[in-house]
Amino acid sequence: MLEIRWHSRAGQGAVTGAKGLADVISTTGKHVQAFAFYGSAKRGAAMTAYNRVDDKPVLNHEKYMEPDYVFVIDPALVYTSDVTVNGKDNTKYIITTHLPKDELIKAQPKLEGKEVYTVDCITIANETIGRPIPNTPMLGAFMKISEMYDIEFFKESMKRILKKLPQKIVDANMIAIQRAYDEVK
Amino acid sequence: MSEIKKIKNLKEFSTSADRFEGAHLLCPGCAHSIIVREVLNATNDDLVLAASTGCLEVCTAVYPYTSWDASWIHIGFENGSTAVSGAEAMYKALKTKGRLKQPDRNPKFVAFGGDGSSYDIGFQWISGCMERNHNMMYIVLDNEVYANTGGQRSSSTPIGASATTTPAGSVSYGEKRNKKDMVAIMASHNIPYSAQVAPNKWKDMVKKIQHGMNVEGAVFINAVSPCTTEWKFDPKDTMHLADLSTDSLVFPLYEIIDGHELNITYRPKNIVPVEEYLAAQGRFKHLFKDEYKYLIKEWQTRVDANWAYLQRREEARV
Amino acid sequence: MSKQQGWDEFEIGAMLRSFDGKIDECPAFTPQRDRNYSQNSSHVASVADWRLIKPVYNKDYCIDCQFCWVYCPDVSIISRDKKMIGIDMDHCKGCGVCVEVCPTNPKSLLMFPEQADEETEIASWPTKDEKEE
Amino acid sequence: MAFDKLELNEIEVWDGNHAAAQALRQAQVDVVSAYPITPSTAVVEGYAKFKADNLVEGEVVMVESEHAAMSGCIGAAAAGGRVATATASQGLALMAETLYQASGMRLPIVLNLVNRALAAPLNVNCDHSDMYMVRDSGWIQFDAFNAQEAYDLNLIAFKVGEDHDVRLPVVVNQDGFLTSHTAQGLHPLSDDDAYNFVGEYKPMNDMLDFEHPVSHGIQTEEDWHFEHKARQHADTMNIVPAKIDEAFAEFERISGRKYNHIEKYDMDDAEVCVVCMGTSVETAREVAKEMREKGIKAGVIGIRVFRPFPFADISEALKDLKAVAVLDRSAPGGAAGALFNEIAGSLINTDTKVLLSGYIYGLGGRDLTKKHLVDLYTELQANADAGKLLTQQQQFIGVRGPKLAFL
Repeated sequence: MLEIRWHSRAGQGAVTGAKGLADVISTTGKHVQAFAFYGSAKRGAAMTAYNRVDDKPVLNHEKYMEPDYVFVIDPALVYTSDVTVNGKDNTKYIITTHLPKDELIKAQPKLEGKEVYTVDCITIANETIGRPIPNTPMLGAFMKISEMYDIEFFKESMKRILKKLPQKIVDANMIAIQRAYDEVK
Repeated sequence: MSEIKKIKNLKEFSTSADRFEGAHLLCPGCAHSIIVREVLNATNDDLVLAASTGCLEVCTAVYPYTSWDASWIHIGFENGSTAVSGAEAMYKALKTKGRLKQPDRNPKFVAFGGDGSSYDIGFQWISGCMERNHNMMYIVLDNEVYANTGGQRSSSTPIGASATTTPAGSVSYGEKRNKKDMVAIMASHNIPYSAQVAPNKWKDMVKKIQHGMNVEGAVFINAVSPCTTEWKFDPKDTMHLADLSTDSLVFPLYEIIDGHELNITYRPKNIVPVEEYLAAQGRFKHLFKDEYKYLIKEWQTRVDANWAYLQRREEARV
Repeated sequence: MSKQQGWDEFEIGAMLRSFDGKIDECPAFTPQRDRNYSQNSSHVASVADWRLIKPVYNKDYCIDCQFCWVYCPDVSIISRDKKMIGIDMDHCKGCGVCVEVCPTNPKSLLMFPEQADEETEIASWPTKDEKEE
Repeated sequence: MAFDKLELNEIEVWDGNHAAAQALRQAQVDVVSAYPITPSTAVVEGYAKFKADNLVEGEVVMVESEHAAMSGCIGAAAAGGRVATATASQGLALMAETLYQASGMRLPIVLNLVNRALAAPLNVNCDHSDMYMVRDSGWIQFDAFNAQEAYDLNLIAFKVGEDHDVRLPVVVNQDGFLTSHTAQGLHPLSDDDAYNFVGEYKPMNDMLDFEHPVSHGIQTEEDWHFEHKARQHADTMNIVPAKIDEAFAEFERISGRKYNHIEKYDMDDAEVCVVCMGTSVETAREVAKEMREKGIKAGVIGIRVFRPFPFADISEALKDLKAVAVLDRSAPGGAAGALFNEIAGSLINTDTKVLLSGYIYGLGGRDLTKKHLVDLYTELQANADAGKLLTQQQQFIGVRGPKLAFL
């Protein structure tokens, strides 16, 4: 069982990202689950989304999770929420930030000793898609760190999932995914 | 659009084959059934009818008898309007899909409700139906009281009427608030047609019902329905009370087209003083005590002002 | 319909049919006398026992204006071919509206006690009331 | 047919709401009359979007309240066509009056009830208070444990409810958010297979049949009311279960997915068992399997058909067990949990010696964790070993503060 927790703000596309990832993984024969915690809070509020992936049907519906990966797609959340909660020794953190890794860890000591990767998904999204929607770049970074799929296969799959969007936006997302794949450290 | 039934005069009207049956359980002299007959006989089209809970409903479909010769539905107190709007939606869907059993028929969708189910508990439901502009007609049988449950006030009960929940007593003249203007409220939904009608003016009624049934969209009709039991008059005098209500201008007859264009459809030759209308009903009996006579004057002033307002609106052609 | 009928003896749903069998055209085109009413139509029921006083119709004075027909709350005035031909005494509740709206002088409809004899009352029908406007 | 069909993949990743919306599309529902409420809104939004994209031809009536939503459904169903809606929580509470009217009028309507807590305090998350509130409203009630089942049970609901010997409305329950907003891989039927399974709507006593005028929703006084209600109950008890069996069997033939009135997991030799509904059934299955590895003979029973309640299946399945926990996801308000009571009622007057305990859990979306269930099975085994309840009969799990236990 592979488990992923997303930290996001409502409106940044974490749910769409989690469902998109589940969709891609599902085409490879694995069983998936994607869900989120919603409250009545509106756009901008901190929220979490989740993925579970397994070779057998996913029956566990508990919300409690000790994630294998933590995605932080908004740079402020690393300070305002505890992104390490229920973390395991080998949990990998992919964090959106403009800071170098050591400065980030200095600013948030809870990340000390964790396996941390950084990528600036917000800047990538702004520069490619034109809007601060950091969900697809995060998936590009995840492909690099996890080596789950070949990046070309992943991009082709995402094209299918995003097919209802205008071609220009789809193309921009592909560039964003590739940039995050290349830039994550 | 179906052909409008030709009704030149009352003799011709009397050849109508009633689709509302006797041996219903309404009080002797009840105006509800007179209004229902005039409405149903105004058309030869098939009908899909609904009634909200109230006198009409509890008296015309009590197992094992129905008084209705057309499709009819009752659900609850507040939702006769929505019941018929659902049926109308189904008609549209089945028409689109080519699944109507008799595709050549032109059914009209009509819901009835009392002032309780219309002015009060079902207000929101009717507003919804009007706003959605279903191809339907909603008719209030307005007897200004919850007659079905024994005479409690409604928001249609006028000032000074004694109702069981606003009774006249040694220190009270009864209902303190004037009735709300449902026709104006419903017209404000910008529906194609709304009107006030009275059973004594059958020709005006038939004309309005026919017009309403043949416009595309939602139609609201408020019909004055003198209640022998709660207005407290002899059952034989129902039509006399209806005459007094229209000729005193307490219930002026008019129509509003597309939410704004107002036409007065009946101008009494001899306007009857409101006092006569009030005097004919037991529910206003206490107003004739010395201490409450000022209320009768206020009644007249209010009715005059409303009539002047309707005339100004009609003249303005806005 | 029998009062003894059990729970398993009626159709499901809180529903009733107005007619037996199929009707070929809208009932608005079929006079009541030609309709195949079901036992669940109130048409086949009677409310005659509600009546304390009854209308008696004197056709000698009737002008077939049809006021009584249009204003009858109980669908009890029988009109055919624009002529008033009588009263449906199964459905008449004796409210007296028909008498009040009758415009002739003397009236062609008058109320009498339920037990009154129709022929006797018609024989002694009042004459023209000069005081009426 | 003037609308377009959809080519679906063998596996689609849908959440429960979208799965339900797809089922409504494939059933070619004629009228959807609805009012949005979290977490059920996406069912109706989905259908409306299908209509906007010419994938269905039905009418979407967006009314002004949930009461009006069901009122519109009743009018539409009486007119003679396939009708569906969706709601949750307070929306269901507002609609409650009309639910009794729909069932009493014997009108088949499918209601997607996306289970959510009832205020106060206001809460948008899952519990089963809404499902319980209308348990005696005369509707058939199915319960889905995941999105696939929400899809399947919608199709089955039309088939069962519209049967002329049944003619009853059907609630399809799914857990708010836990199912409705959780995307999983599903195996949908093709549009043709789904529609052929549900079948063409066959009208009965339809108001739009002008050759047979009918009065619906008539009044019955004390002389007839009891007979009508007795008929409805008798049909629900005598006819509906077999019709459900038939629909389940036919659905298995076309989909390979087998449904039962109660869903038994590892029950053959079980000594302790958890009975519950919704997504908890699946979590409990996973935990039960883990308990087996620890030597506890654990099983799970999920209630698939909540109404008509499967009394005989329950008493047969539980009679030889040692200890059973019944989980109720609703505030009991001064009683044992409703499911606990139903289960107890199924066992009374049998000679079973099974120990029954009730657990209140998960209110307002409170997580039911695997740890909770491990503890619960451990407690059941202790009861079984002791041959008596070692705890009070009713316990609250997952609530903060001092332990709550009653009865």
